[in-house]
Amino acid sequence: MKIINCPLNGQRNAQEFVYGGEVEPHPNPHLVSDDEWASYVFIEKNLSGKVLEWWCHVPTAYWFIAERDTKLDEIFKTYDPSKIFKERIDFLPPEDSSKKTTESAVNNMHNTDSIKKNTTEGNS
Amino acid sequence: MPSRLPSPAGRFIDRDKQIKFKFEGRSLVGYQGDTIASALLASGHTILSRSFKYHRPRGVISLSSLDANTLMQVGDSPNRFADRIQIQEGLNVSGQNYWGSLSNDRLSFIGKFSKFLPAGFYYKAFYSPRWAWPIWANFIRKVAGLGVLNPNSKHSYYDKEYLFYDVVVVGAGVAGLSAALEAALSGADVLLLDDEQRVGGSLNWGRSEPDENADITKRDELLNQIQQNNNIHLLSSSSVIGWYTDNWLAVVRENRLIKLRAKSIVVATGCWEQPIVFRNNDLPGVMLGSAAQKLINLWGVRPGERAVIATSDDRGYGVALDVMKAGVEVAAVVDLRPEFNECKLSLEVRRKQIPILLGRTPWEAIPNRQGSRVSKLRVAKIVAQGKCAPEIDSFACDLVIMSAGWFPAAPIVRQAGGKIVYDELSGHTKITDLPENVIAAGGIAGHTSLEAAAADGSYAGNVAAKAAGIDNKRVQPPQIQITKESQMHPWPIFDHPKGKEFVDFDEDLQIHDLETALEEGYTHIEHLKRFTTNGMGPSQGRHSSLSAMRLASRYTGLSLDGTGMTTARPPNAQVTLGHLAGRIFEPVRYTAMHHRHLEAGAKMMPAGMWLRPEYYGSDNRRNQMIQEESSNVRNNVGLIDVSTLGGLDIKGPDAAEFLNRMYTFAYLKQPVGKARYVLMTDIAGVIVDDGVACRLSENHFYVTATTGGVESVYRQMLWFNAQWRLKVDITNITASYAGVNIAGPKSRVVLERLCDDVDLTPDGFPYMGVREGHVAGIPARMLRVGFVGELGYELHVPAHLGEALWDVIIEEGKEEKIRPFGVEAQRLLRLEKGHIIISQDTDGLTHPIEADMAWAIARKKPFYVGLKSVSMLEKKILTRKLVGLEIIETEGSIPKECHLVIDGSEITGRITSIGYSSSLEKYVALAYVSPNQSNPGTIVEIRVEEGEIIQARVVELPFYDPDGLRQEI
Amino acid sequence: MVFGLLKYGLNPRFHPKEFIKESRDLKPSYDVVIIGGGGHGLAAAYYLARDWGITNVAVLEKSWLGGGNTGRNTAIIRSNYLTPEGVEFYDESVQLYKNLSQELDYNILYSERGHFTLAHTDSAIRTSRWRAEVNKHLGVNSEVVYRDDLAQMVPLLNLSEDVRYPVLGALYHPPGAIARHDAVAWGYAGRAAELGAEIHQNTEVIGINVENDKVISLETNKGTVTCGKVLQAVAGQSSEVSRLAGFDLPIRTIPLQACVSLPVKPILDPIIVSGSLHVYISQSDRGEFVMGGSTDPYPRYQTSSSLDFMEGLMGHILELLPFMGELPVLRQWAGLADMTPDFSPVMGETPVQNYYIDAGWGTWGFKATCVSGKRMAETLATGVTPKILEPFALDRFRTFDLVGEKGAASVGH
Amino acid sequence: MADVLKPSSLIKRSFLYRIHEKAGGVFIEENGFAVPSNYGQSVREEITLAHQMGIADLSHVSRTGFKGWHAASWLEKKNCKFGLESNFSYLQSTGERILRLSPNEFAIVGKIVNDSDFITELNSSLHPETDEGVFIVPRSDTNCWLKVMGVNAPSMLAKVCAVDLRPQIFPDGAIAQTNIARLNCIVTRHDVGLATTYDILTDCASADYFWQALLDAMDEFSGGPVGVTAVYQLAGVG
Ligand SMILES: Cc1cc2nc3c(=O)[nH]c(=O)nc-3n(C[C@H](O)[C@H](O)[C@H](O)COP(=O)(O)OP(=O)(O)OC[C@H]3O[C@@H](n4cnc5c(N)ncnc54)[C@H](O)[C@@H]3O)c2cc1C
Ligand SMILES: NC(=O)c1ccc[n+]([C@@H]2O[C@H](COP(=O)([O-])OP(=O)(O)OC[C@H]3O[C@@H](n4cnc5c(N)ncnc54)[C@H](O)[C@@H]3O)[C@@H](O)[C@H]2O)c1
Ligand SMILES: Cc1cc2nc3c(=O)[nH]c(=O)nc-3n(C[C@H](O)[C@H](O)[C@H](O)COP(=O)(O)O)c2cc1C
Ligand SMILES: [Zn+2]
Repeated sequence: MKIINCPLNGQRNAQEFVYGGEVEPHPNPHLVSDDEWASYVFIEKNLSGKVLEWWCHVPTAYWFIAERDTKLDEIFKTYDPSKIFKERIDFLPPEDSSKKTTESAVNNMHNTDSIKKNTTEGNS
Repeated sequence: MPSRLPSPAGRFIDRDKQIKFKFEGRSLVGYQGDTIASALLASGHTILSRSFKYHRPRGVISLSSLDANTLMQVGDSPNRFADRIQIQEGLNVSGQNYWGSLSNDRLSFIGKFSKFLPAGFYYKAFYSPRWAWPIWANFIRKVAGLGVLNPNSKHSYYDKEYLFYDVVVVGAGVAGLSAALEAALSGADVLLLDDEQRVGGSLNWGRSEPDENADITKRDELLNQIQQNNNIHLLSSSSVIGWYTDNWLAVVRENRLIKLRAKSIVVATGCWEQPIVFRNNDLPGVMLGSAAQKLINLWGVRPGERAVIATSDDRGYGVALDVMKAGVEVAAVVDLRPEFNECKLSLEVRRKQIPILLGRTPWEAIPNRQGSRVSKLRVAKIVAQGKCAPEIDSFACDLVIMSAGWFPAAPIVRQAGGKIVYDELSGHTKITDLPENVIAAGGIAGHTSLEAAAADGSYAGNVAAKAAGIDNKRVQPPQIQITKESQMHPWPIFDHPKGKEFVDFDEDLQIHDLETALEEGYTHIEHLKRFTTNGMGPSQGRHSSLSAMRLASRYTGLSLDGTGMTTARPPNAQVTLGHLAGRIFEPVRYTAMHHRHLEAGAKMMPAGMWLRPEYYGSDNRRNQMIQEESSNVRNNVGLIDVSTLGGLDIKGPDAAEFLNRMYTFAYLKQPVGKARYVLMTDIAGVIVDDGVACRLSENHFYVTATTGGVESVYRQMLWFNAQWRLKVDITNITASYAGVNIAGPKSRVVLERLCDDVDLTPDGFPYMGVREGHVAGIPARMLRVGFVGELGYELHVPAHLGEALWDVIIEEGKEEKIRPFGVEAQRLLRLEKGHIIISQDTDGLTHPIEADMAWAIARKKPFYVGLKSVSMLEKKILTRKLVGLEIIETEGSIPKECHLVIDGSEITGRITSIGYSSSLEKYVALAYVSPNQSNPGTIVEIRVEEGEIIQARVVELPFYDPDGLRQEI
Repeated sequence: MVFGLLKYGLNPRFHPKEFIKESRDLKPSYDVVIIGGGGHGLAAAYYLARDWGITNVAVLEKSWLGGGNTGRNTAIIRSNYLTPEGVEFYDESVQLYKNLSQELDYNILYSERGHFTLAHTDSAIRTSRWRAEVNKHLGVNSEVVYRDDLAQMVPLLNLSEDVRYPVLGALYHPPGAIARHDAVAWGYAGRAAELGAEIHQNTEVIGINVENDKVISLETNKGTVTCGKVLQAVAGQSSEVSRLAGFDLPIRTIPLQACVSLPVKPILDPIIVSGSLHVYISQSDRGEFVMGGSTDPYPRYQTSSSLDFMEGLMGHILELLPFMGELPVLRQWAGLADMTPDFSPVMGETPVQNYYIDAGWGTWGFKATCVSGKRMAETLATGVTPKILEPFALDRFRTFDLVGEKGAASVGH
Repeated sequence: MADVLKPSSLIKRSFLYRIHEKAGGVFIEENGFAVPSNYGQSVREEITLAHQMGIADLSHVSRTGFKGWHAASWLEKKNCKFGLESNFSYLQSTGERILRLSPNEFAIVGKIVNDSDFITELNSSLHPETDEGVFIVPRSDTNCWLKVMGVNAPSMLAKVCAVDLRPQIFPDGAIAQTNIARLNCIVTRHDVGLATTYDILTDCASADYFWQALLDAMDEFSGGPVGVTAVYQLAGVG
């Protein structure tokens, strides 16, 4: 059975975890078109290769993020979501969207170099 | 005829312990340590089974397990490998797959038609005319299968265990023993596993020197060192059935499945000896060299009286020495190699003046008159690949020993990613592509001498320790020496004009079958396998894959490597459903009042992981009980256990904001001390859960969720907030609280007797109010909510006080005729009120508009999870709508839930909930109908059982007490 | 015909003719290129030729034909779906299957067994009734049966109330059947080739050239081919291949495993499925039990076997059929299911002109092989999506017009 | 017989009291609960059992939990002592243990005898209005508390738990939040006297199921239930 390195609990059998889907920034519904929203809801990247995804360690209800290769089924890294989701996110309509929106999280996500430095090294 | 050898022959048997067992109804005796197969051979039984397709008699071939020829019925257990199961007192063994008797199988006539039944024949026949096929299918089905499952057999006790080691060594032959020792000396915690009853591998039975004790002495020396080493744990009779991701090994040991996690693994499983493919090579009495040696050395069985030994390597000469030692006359050694290879063993055989025939092969085995055993072997000269000269030597014999070389026993390494690579010139194999923490050692890695295998084992033990993270210095790997004695014969396949040269014994496949398939275009090795079923039987190609590859490779002109092997899949050894299931862990959750329900005669039903009372009373009075329970709530007071409802504490400065995002309603301005309905949609706008949110303080909400939904609601909440980062804390406190709903016009009276720190007056504690107080001294969160539409209170108390709470309410409510009610009565009561049950009145696509719940959506807030989807769905033309129906007086059938609403030939909806309302004296229902049918007053048609049509009228909801007077008193 | 076999026996020099044809070199251009030599792709090639006379067709298969899910599935065929769209569609397939052996002159060993979907909760009973009613409405034979009936019909079933999830009843679907999965692929391949289609194994599509939203040509490991129309039927690889054409799909690729026992004498005739316990089981004509369960817990492009799958599956099977504890397992394996959010396929047009898709078959697409092959052939040949396929258009995920099969499909084969 | 204590005569009830009654439990009152003092065997016999393979229900002993982004600093202010390492249990000078479950979550389990006011006081000293970022977790109700004891405990647990709990790997104080027999559990190694001991906190609603599953697993080691008197003596507090 696959071993997953939980950032909180260490190496555990995959059976202790549930998969939570691809990490994809939740768009601000006020800022996207209907088609973009529908695609957020239903369309999957479903990459064969390296992906970023959500996992939850069930006994501790702890969500974290894993970098995994779906073709090799190898997990390279796991880390706390705060590495990507650093600040509060609000979904405000355009008038008062001077406040932070998902954009910052999106930027964080693409800026993966900054992630790499602070991560729990997963097993490979 | 085989027979038992005198003492001391037989290293595995204890002649002091006789064991009686039954075979085909007759009593037999064997010794402790005998397998079924060895005990049968010792008592002269040579036919062990009937072949799958042609019902040919079969005896032992390999005695190394997974040998389809030894499959037997052992008690209620079908398809047991008789060469692996040890006899026990009273064991009841019988043959399989025959009609008549094992020695005289009336179905063996099928073999006569084998020419007409080439591989895949069923694809070409039987289907025309179409009506005939079911008849044929029925016949084929009747003759299919081997053993018998007894439908009445109980399943025995199986369990499981998890083990962890630095290094696991699989296979305890010379390589495995050496590897375990070296790894342990390096400081690793080592587990050494072997599937035989005693460790030693081929050292237990092989002969690598003229000195018959050389191998066993080596074994004893190694074992001695191992036993002195505390770092090595040794398990015999333990088969590795599969390698799984991240070095997770499954091991079967007696009735236990061991799941092993190893930092590194040494696979030292040795090799499988390969048969020679010639006519009638499946006759009882024809066996592999290792099988003969095992019979003699392990079980003290003389495998026959007069033998011909056909070999393509030097080990065959060792076999010859062993059989001679056992008193078998050796008629000849037939060496497939063209030249004599001088080695200690062959010289010894020559010294004993045994005729040695070079460059020859068995050409045809001739059965005795009964067809039950070989009586003669015809030997021919090899003139080209697979071709023989016409002149023949004949030898009378009752034993033919064959060996075409040794092939890696590699399923484990192949499951771990390893590949077998062939050197077609030398006939040599090696393993490549293994991950760093899986090491193949010894025979499997191509080491053919004992010394080399031992040295390779030590090296592997060392590497494995290193791979397990134990620092040590590496020794050098021994060089693989390719010598003549190690050659695997390149083409031990001899096509006979009359056929019956078996490639696959399990599936009764002959050379001709594979050739036909190749000619028909099934040339890819995977097609060849599937079309012919070669390698798909119980032995999974141990003895047949290589021949199939050779035949395919000759046909296509590709190399063996280019031809490739079919995928290696678990299990690699016998494992039953019982082993895999083990103890069946099905957790069940009981509420604090569970036993009170049982005592009150409740019929329990599963609800998620919980059990809940469906109703109280006996099966045959179900409906009556449900009606009585519900009318008691309407008229007096009822008590229902609602502990299974999900409970979530949402706390912190952003608690209200968080609820505002998770649920469709508005919570920012919800007053403290008030409860409010919650409805959750997912991002697609589909209704997924509901409940109530109680604001206990500015920053603290207590939210209920459905019994089945709470785990996923909780997980979703955590997931969303892992992204949103609101200042909120979410705790699932479902199990911490036991809960009851005391409902009915007299509920206040009862509660007043028990509670003195909360003002229970209608103004002091109004509808949808929330209070914290004590009931009979028990601290309680009290909610005035009305799911069932009567005056009522939900009381949530610490779980360990739940049973006491129940007891005291039942006691204090006696005067008011309180009685418990179950889930069914509650469903009926809420139906009268038109409240939906998520997942009963909604399905995987229901959005709030269809469910007529637009009222539960706050329109002004900027966000909730399903907002965008719901508003997009709202813009679409509605296709269905949930409405209330009352069934118009019927004499006959009553619709059931999920009977369809029909409009002409169209399905426009379905009933989702229905029940007889004794308050309203009619059947009422919730149903989806098309929007144009949804106006009150519309008559709709429902089709019930047998196609009968029932009429119903659309009515306003709720059915009962539309102004909500009763719940608000 | 039984007499067909005589030629093998009576004439020692008889050499069968090549049925699965060796592939030649790729031509530079085809009218239709089908990506994926699974059942669906091969069936489409066959019907293109048979129904529409289109034979300048190449089926490109990256590995060996039928080696994808077609070669890995548990071969359950039925039409007792929940939605009218679904029922109509799968029923057309069942009707085609019934005559397929004769049609292809190749025995696919189609065998009607009866199919029971067990219900362990009243919500499952409700769903069963819903399905039965919709089925009957469309002329498909299904009915809800209860414990007493079950005791008669499947006496082997453990109907005790002392188990964690007692059986309350079942949806009984008499036409439920199994067939020899490989034979379906081979039969279609052989006949398609006979009619002129080319089948190229070991030919992988690695690039798709699209100009002005229209497909022009395909890149393969054996060179470029230009094409009129393209049908993508690659199941587990759907997202990867569609990405080559420039669009994403509502699909997750998740392994689905199955296993088979050693053969025993026939004892279980019908196909038994339990959604709550995640199992389905049937006994083949060879006497083996073919068993499967739910998909793996997480997506991946890898068909390795897992032990936890076997442990979970067997635990549940023994709850239903306790006498099977002593039965040995022969082999386990896995395939790659292409799962959609609404448990229904995606068929028809795509954002790329002349590029058609047949995907989203998840755990249930073997039974659809005939109908999807036939109807996709029609779609390609006429350029018009037939009515029966309309509900399954890719566009439904833009317009929120999902097909509601989810409720009935937790372990739906 | 009049003074025989019956668990149902008290309002606080362990989820396992019927099982204890059936197993012949002789009850004493502790912390408002009826607790099996022994199961009809002598204390000596039960101590021997506990050294080999025993299981005890300590669900009556107080426990609580705190979590939140300021939980650690708040607990420190309340004089709780613990280190930075999560999944480790820290012994307090007063005898309670603080289980650090994550950087922001703590479970606190009381002493098995003379259960002090420590936990009650801690609970009541939390003021939700002013103590921002600290939230109470009602551990004493969410979880039942079982002690699995004896030299065979690791082997028994190896039959139901996929985490390596062998003493040489899993030292005193170590915590595993994992699955046992398919239930979520918090397992802490807290040896009692010389007996290798694992404290298991798990879902109280599944206590019945869990207890039976463990008894089944310990059958091959001849394990069985142990009353609190034996546990007290082992702990040297009896
Ligand atoms: C274990 C299991 C059990 C199942 N049980 C059932 C069942 O009982 N009943 C049922 O109806 N369905 C069942 N299914 C589902 C069913 O098997 C599939 O839906 C169906 O076989 C899909 O057929 P296909 O032809 O679309 O795909 P496949 O048979 O998978 O064929 C797709 C082909 O495309 C090829 N390909 C992929 N990428 C490329 C490329 N780039 N270039 C060229 N070729 C490519 C692949 O190699 C493959 O051969 C089961 C599936 C599995 C895995
Ligand atoms: N003299 C002879 O007749 C003869 C025959 C064969 C091998 N040999 C010698 O033995 C050497 C090879 O020794 P080795 O140690 O590599 O192999 P080995 O065959 O001696 O030992 C392999 C062991 O692995 C066990 N095994 C196989 N699969 C297993 C599984 N799935 N689970 C558990 N156990 C399993 C086998 O039962 C066997 O005991 C060769 O180099 C050769 O010299 C000699
Ligand atoms: C319905 C069905 C029945 C099967 N029966 C057998 C069988 O009797 N023996 C066998 O070895 N494999 C059997 N298999 C499994 C195949 O050998 C093989 O594992 C499967 O096609 C997947 O291919 P792979 O293992 O090469 O990846 C069966 C597969 C299916 C789909
Ligand atoms: Zn499935």
